[in-house]
Amino acid sequence: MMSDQAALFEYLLRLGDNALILGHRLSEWCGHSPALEEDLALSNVALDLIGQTQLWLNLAGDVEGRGRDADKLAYLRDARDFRNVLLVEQPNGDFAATMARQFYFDAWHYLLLRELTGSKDSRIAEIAAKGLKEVTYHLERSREWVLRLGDGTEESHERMQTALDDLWMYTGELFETDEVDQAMIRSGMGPDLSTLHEPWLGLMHATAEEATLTLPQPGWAQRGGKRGMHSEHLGYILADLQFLQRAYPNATW
Amino acid sequence: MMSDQAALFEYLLRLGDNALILGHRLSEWCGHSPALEEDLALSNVALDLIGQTQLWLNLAGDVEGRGRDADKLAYLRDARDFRNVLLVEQPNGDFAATMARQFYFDAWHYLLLRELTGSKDSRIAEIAAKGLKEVTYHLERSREWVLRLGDGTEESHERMQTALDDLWMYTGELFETDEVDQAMIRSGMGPDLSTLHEPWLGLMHATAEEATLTLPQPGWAQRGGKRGMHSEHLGYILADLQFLQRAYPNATW
Amino acid sequence: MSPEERAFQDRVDQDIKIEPKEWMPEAYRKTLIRQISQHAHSEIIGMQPEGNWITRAPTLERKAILLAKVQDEAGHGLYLYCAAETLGVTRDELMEQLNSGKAKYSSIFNYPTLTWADIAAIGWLVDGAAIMNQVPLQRCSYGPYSRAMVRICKEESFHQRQGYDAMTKLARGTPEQKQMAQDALNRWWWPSLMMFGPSDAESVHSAQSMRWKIKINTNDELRQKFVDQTVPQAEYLGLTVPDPDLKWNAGRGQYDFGEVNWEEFYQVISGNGPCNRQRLRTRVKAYEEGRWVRDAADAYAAKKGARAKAQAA
Amino acid sequence: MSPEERAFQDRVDQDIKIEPKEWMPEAYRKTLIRQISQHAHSEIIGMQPEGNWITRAPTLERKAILLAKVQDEAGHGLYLYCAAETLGVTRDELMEQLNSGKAKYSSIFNYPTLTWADIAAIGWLVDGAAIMNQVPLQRCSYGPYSRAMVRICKEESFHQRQGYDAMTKLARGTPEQKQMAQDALNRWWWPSLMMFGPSDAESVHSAQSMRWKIKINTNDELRQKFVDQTVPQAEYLGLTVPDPDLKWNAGRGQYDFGEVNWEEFYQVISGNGPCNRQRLRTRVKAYEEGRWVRDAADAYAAKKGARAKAQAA
Repeated sequence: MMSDQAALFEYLLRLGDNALILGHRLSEWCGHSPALEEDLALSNVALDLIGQTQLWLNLAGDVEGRGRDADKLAYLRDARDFRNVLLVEQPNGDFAATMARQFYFDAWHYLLLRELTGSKDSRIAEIAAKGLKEVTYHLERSREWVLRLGDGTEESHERMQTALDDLWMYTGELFETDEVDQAMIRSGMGPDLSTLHEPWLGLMHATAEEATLTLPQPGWAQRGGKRGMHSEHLGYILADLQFLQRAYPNATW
Repeated sequence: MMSDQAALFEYLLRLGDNALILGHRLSEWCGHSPALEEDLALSNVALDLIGQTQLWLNLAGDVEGRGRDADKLAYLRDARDFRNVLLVEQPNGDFAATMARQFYFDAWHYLLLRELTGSKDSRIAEIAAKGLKEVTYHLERSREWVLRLGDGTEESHERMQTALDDLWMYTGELFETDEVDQAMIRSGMGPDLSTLHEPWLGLMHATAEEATLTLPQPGWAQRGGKRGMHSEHLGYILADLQFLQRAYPNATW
Repeated sequence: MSPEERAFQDRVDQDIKIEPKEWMPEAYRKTLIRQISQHAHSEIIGMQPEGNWITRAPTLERKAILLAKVQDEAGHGLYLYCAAETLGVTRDELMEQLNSGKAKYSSIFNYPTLTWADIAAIGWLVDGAAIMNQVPLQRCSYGPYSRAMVRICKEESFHQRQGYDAMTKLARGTPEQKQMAQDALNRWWWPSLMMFGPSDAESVHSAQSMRWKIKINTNDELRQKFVDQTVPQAEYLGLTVPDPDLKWNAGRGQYDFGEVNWEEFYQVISGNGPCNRQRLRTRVKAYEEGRWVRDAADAYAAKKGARAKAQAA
Repeated sequence: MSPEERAFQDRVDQDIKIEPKEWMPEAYRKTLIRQISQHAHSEIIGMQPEGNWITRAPTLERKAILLAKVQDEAGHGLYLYCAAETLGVTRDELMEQLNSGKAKYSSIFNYPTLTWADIAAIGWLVDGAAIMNQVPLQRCSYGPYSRAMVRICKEESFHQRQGYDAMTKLARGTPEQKQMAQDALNRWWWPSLMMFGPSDAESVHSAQSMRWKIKINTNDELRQKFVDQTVPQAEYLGLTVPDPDLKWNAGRGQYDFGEVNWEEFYQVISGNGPCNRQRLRTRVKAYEEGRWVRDAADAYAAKKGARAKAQAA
């Protein structure tokens, strides 16, 4: 069995890596989004996520106790050591795909952080409380866009439906519980992820209905990210993300 | 004034980097091209260019005498130390853009290597002779595609014309002579690049006419690549190209 | 059996190659088309996981080797589509079947290549398994397929050696490289065993295909042969095959090995592998975006032909 | 001068702000629209060279700072388009002018960002020059523009400090970082000086704009001020300003400096900078690809409005 400390380290990497990789994807939009207002809003979300990355990964480094801080963890691990879910590394696609990815994630993220505010580990509870405020707004915003695009024009409806369908298979992983999650449940540090599924589905159904969209049927779930089994996209993200740290190994910036 | 050895080193970097970066761009097509025959053909050209890269950069490393071989030069320099012309780092765009870039480059490359077969430096003459055979075929092929697309369908004609127009401003740099080129001329190692312009233009005009295309007017030339002043595209190429060597600095593969 | 069928089977039994214009049973033709085109599609889709590392190969030599290999796969695809065309189907028809998701391809290409070691592992294991399947097919009854296999096998065994060589470099490299190599073996071992298909007991069509000599060995025979060949190679590299049940059986003179997870196999086959959607979309995108180029080439050829004709007249 | 013009000029002379609904000379309105929208466009196009390094920023903190900065530029664009809209033009009209290549934007954004040091240099030099231009405009005669400038200047000076801080890290860093910093200074110095526009002798409209107080200082005054402020900063960093003619003039109490290459300036202005085409295309692409999203948002708002109305009825 995994030690509690090892499980906690893994768990914090998952939280941090989700924020890091999704923040990276969102930051790719900066300067290319459909309207200035969206450049502002997407950057806001990305900034929140980068901030959360720092908090989670610094804590992860503390827990690990090998002198790695958030930057070292973000910039000097290769893809197999990343622990984000597959959903967040999926390419931006069109604006509908970005919003579908965001809505799926935000809803889960919100439910998770809400639980984590009650973590027995006060460091986790604090970071979660700070994050929860931000994510409440993220969710409001991505939900609003699902409504707008779903119930907007014929084209936007079709694109939004395609996006929901395409990304659906990456949502199952969010609710799976493995030995890391079990350890967190045992120690009262983290929730049983499977209990988030029902409220999450409730929000999905209500939103899809209001948006005149059809939520995909429960089906086979793509998994692996939490264990470092990623899609082929992550490597390219890291090539850009880590270039300077890799190319100038002893520099400070 | 630059020493002859320093000039030769720079000159060889230019030759090697042109081949490296264009080979990289072409290899991006592999598995994505319009037909299997093109996957084969584009890969062939890319393979020739990778081979030429090895020859030029190994020679550059010898001339420099600091123990750098082709791999060290290809994988451990940052963008500002690359010496390829801007043309070859331009994105693939559609197939017409790739073929316009290739035709512009192949025609120049052919004329240059033909001159270099007469270089007083026998090492250069030998590499050029080997390369010339390959590039003769590259030129035949890219010229054929300019004809096919120019005189194909209305859509292909329009795309080919746009591609010729868009990339034209990167061709001027090919014929400019700076102090490195001057040193090569003085020592009888390399040709006066400006003398290649007329035969190059001749081929361009003849091909454009046959292809029912209009060659852009001589105009302002984009320059800088030969001195390491690149476009914003090169950094992203290097992030991918160099990832493994940067991430695992002491490994052999 | 009709007299024609009888005569056909006699020729097959005598190892006389069947050629395109000869009579053959409709089921033989159909089975062959399916088998050859699946093989062709596998070559084409197989370009993607390996192509994924061309721009990131760690040295110029490795880059050239990998690019040449993926190029060979395009070439194999071409030979095989040509072989299939001799049976009365066009490449475009076959491509449409692939693009629409109707046609199958080797399931192993629905796994992602996550590190450079995966490229080595694919060469060593996946090409190794492919060769195991293909070597006997050099002797298959259909002439064009048999001849395509001769060319392909030669190149595949070259790829397999290159893959093993790349793996050797990793296994003898830094601790990180060694770990990368082991990790790749862990992920590609079972999917490689699945490449031989379900156990013969489960396998449909097998008996008839063997009578027709378009299948020469049973799936289980080939799988056993692959394990017996590959396990010592892994040992030589100091890598551990991820199968707790694996052990040498002195009595049989072969390795015993664990049960393949066929549930996973059927999941991946039915579209639920890690990369099924991505692979198909990438293919369709390349095909659709290339349409105007192919159209232009056709239009140009037609114009050129017409001009030549006009000049001749 | 008509009585209206007289009254208008009096108010300007007395430093009373002109507000949107008041009478103003048509030329004043037009000049302001041009000036404000050029400024807005510069903010928008300026997002690209810096945005180019967001995904490659070297630390999480630098990434956050850069992203926030580029976000601020989008915000500045918004304020400024709003200020322009008070003069009777829509944001869409202005965007179309930008996309069609009709409208100008600050020429400096047509240079590429080649290394991370360019990001530092842009903050330090380009924002430094921008502030020099903008601080006096806080006192300009048109109310909405003047108020936008107040907000913008506050943020810009924050950016400038961050840029200088990033440059300091490089200049005090490894030899490679130091070289990167010097190289960036070499490339951005002259384009920064060009940001103040041609010498006043050459500058059209200047006199009238100064009478209207929509231009407060001459180009040459501001350029001099920028040089005087920046040269000591460069010295403090141990970097060399790439101007052989630069030297302290004790008599004037100012620096003498070399002649700007106005030929290059006019080349870049007229479309021949390193990135003009790329910048415009990227902008047009974002705008065009975003159309369906904006349309959907409009359609949704209309439906929602109609439903609310129906419910109220």
